[in-house]
Amino acid sequence: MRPEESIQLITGQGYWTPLLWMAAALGTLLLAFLFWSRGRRGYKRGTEQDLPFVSGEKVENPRLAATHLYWGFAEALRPVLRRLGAWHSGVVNDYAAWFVVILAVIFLLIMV
Amino acid sequence: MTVVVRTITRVLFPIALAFGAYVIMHGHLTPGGGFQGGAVAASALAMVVVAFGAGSLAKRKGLLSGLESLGGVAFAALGFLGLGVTFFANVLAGAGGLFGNPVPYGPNPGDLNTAGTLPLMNWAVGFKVLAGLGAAVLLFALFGGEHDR
Amino acid sequence: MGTHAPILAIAVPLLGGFATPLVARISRVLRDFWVFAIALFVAVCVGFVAAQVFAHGVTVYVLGGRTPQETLAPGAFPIRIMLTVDGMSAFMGLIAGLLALVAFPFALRFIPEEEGKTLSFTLSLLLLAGIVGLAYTGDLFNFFVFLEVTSIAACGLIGFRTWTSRAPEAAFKTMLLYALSGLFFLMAVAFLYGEYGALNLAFLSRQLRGSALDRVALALFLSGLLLKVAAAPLHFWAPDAYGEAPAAKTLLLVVNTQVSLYGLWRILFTLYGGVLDAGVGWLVVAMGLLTMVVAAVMAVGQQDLGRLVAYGAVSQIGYMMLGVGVGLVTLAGRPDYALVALKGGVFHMLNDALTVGLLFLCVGAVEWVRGTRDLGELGGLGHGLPEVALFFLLASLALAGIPPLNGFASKILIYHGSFQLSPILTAVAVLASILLLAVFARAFQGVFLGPRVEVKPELPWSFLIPMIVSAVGIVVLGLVPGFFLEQVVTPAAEALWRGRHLYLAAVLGG
Amino acid sequence: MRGWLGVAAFLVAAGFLLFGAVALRPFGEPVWAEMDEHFNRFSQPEVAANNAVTAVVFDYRGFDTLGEATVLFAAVTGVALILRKVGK
Amino acid sequence: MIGNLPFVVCMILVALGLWTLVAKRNLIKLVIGVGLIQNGVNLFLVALGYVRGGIPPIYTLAPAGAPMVLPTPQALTLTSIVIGVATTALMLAFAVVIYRHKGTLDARKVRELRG
Repeated sequence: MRPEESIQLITGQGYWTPLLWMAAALGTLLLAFLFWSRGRRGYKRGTEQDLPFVSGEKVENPRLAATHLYWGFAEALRPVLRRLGAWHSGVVNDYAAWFVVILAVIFLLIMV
Repeated sequence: MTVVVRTITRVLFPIALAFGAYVIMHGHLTPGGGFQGGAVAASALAMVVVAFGAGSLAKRKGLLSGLESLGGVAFAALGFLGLGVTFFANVLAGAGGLFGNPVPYGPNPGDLNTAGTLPLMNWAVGFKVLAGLGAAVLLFALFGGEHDR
Repeated sequence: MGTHAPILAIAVPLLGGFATPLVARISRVLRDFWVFAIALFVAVCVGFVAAQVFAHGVTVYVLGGRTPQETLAPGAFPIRIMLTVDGMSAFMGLIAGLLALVAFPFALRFIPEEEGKTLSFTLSLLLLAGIVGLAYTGDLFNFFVFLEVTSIAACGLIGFRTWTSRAPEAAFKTMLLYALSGLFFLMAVAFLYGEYGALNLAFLSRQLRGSALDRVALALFLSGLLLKVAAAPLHFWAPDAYGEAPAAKTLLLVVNTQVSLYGLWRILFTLYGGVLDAGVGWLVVAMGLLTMVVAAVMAVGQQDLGRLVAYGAVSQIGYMMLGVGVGLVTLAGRPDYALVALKGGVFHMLNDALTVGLLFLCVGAVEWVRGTRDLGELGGLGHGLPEVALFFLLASLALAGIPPLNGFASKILIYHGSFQLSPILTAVAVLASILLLAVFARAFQGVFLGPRVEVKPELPWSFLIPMIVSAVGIVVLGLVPGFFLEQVVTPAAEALWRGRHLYLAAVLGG
Repeated sequence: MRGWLGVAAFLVAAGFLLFGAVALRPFGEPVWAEMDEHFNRFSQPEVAANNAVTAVVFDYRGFDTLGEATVLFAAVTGVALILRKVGK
Repeated sequence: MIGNLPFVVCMILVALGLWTLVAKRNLIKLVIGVGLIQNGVNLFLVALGYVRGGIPPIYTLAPAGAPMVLPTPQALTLTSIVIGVATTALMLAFAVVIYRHKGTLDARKVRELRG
């Protein structure tokens, strides 16, 4: 096989070359660095500037647990999550019942 | 347990072991084999656990697990024995010597000294099953109860 | 060695598993060396077999036969158990050997001595032997036996943390469902035996005519194996099992699931390849989509790091099912794009093994350091464990299919292949990937970012080396995907796609 | 509602299982299987064993038996692992 | 139908086991349900090998001329019986530990892992 074939991935509808993508990504990063380097210089690490802004007052140990992250995201998915959580009920009988249902579905699909 | 159970157990224990050994030994001639004989012999251990309590065998737990490992190793090693030809090839059958007698074709009274590696495998599996089931029963009796919640 | 390599890869870990308690009585250091040496030996054997198979085609090993490779004369009847290793089996064996090399060194320090290290290593070796045997066997009842070996060894490992109240519960549920799957598989084998009086997979495959009993057996096969591979809505045991088992052993559970998936492909492509209709393919595709979406959504609401990663691992199964299911749907016409999707699905098995393996290793390291996996308590570990943070980020990006990592390389094949069947499939798959990216970004930020948290114990090298190996694998597979696709994946995919007659000919001759 | 759906699914599955049992060839007249013929006829010349079942278990299908012994060993190891005493 | 009544009985056993798994709430009864399915499958296997008027496939002092039943299903049944024993033992051990931790065997209360 030719060396470039060992890199790129022919998918029938086109091809994918990671090295090309890496070059593009590096260019983008360079651009981003340029924009970033033109930002404000007033930022001091270690001062209270890098404390999170929690409605104006100081909090000790400003740690954000993962359970609090993406609150809105989880909130938007709440109905779906409640429905799916009802599936994962934790009762073994329900899991066996799911198995029986799938067995019946497969039988109907294959035999009929 | 009551004295009746203990006495019957004392009487039946050697009989069960002997019958298990018989079933294992004649596995290639009569119905039975390693698994059945091992189960029969393990029932003797279960009887002892029931009659005299698990504490009477608690010391033997390490022995049982070691015996089980040995049985498994011996069985697998007998499989490796045929590796000169293929794995699990019965190299001893009909080769004379140990368990190497040929058998006449058709119904016959049966000769213990036949069937190559089969009797050896029967013994290995028999000890393995005896030790394994005995260890399982013993473990349930020792740790499976309420008392060590 | 050469001709006996397939059986050695199965029998040596069995013997090692039997002997491990005896070796441990001699010396614990000797036991560690013993276990690691056996894992290394298995890896060497599967590599050897894979090289042999990729070079010379299907390899047959007759157990107890006069010669190892005796293919029957045409019309003859297979009497003994045969191991039949084609490209797909060899590929599966490679994955098992690779993850064994990753998992066993990690477990050396991860499992404390006073918690029954010897027993856990015994079960791990038996599980490894069962996995390799499942991949190599060519006999249906032998397949069932190894299915049960993997089930029981895996459940013993799931219930390892018996002092917690969660692990025995997860193990009980998993064991119940595993027993169900094995029993239905056995019932299907019994139906086929009652109809044809044979147990050899290739022979039965030549006998099958698509009669009513064949289809009953197919339904039983499907139900049992779909339960074992954790396809939604039969996946409920998987998060419990992955989440509660010790992280070092979860890798073997992942390979166990994948080898069950391989068994499903073997049954569908090889055994029923001649009489299969597209409905089964659509069933596999639908359940694959359901699996990836349901698992990805469920991962959003998780509070436990291990359980979150477990849901991510379950969702990856859906991608494999989608990729190979596209091939199943179009098995009659065999268009080229379906082969692309099939390659993607098969390639994703390898990538998923590496990626999910690395994720669970990171979970294990975090748990080893902090003693908890609760996302509410973790945080700020990035300062103390920068390498673990890097590996976790790498693996989660690869899991979500971000270029240029390996997950993208296989997912783009699946996307392009499935797009031509129906764009909806691709849309759902991409949506699930985006969900996964969000979930793992949340997990990474919550666990590794934030104010510094002091970590006391230093990570031992036995943790870092397997992580480094997996990470290098992820990056390399992502940067030169074409090479591995050509060398390793294509033979496996072709063995499923057009290799059925080769499989039959290798066993039955003619 | 869901309960009735479950009952219906159970009835469908059981019905197809019974259908499979009925559609099988009649009891007592198994398919003429060359494998079993071979076992019955050659267990004496090849394995030198009178008991064909033992010959099948330990010679022709010995690998299954090894896996079976492995299952038993794994189960006992698992029981010892589950019921063990841990310092925690 | 009446010709292979034994197969039907085996399948009824399997169905009963499935119903036990779905309907019963006690973990020990669930283990019993799995045992029912195991026994149904084992009986099915061993019934597949029966030849009408056959004798066991053992040549020791065998009556001459009688047909022998098929040996393979008996070997398979032996294997699957031992596997069933192993499965049952492991599940009972899990049930013991679950009871030790939670003080109950009700499947509706053993649901710490959900969602």
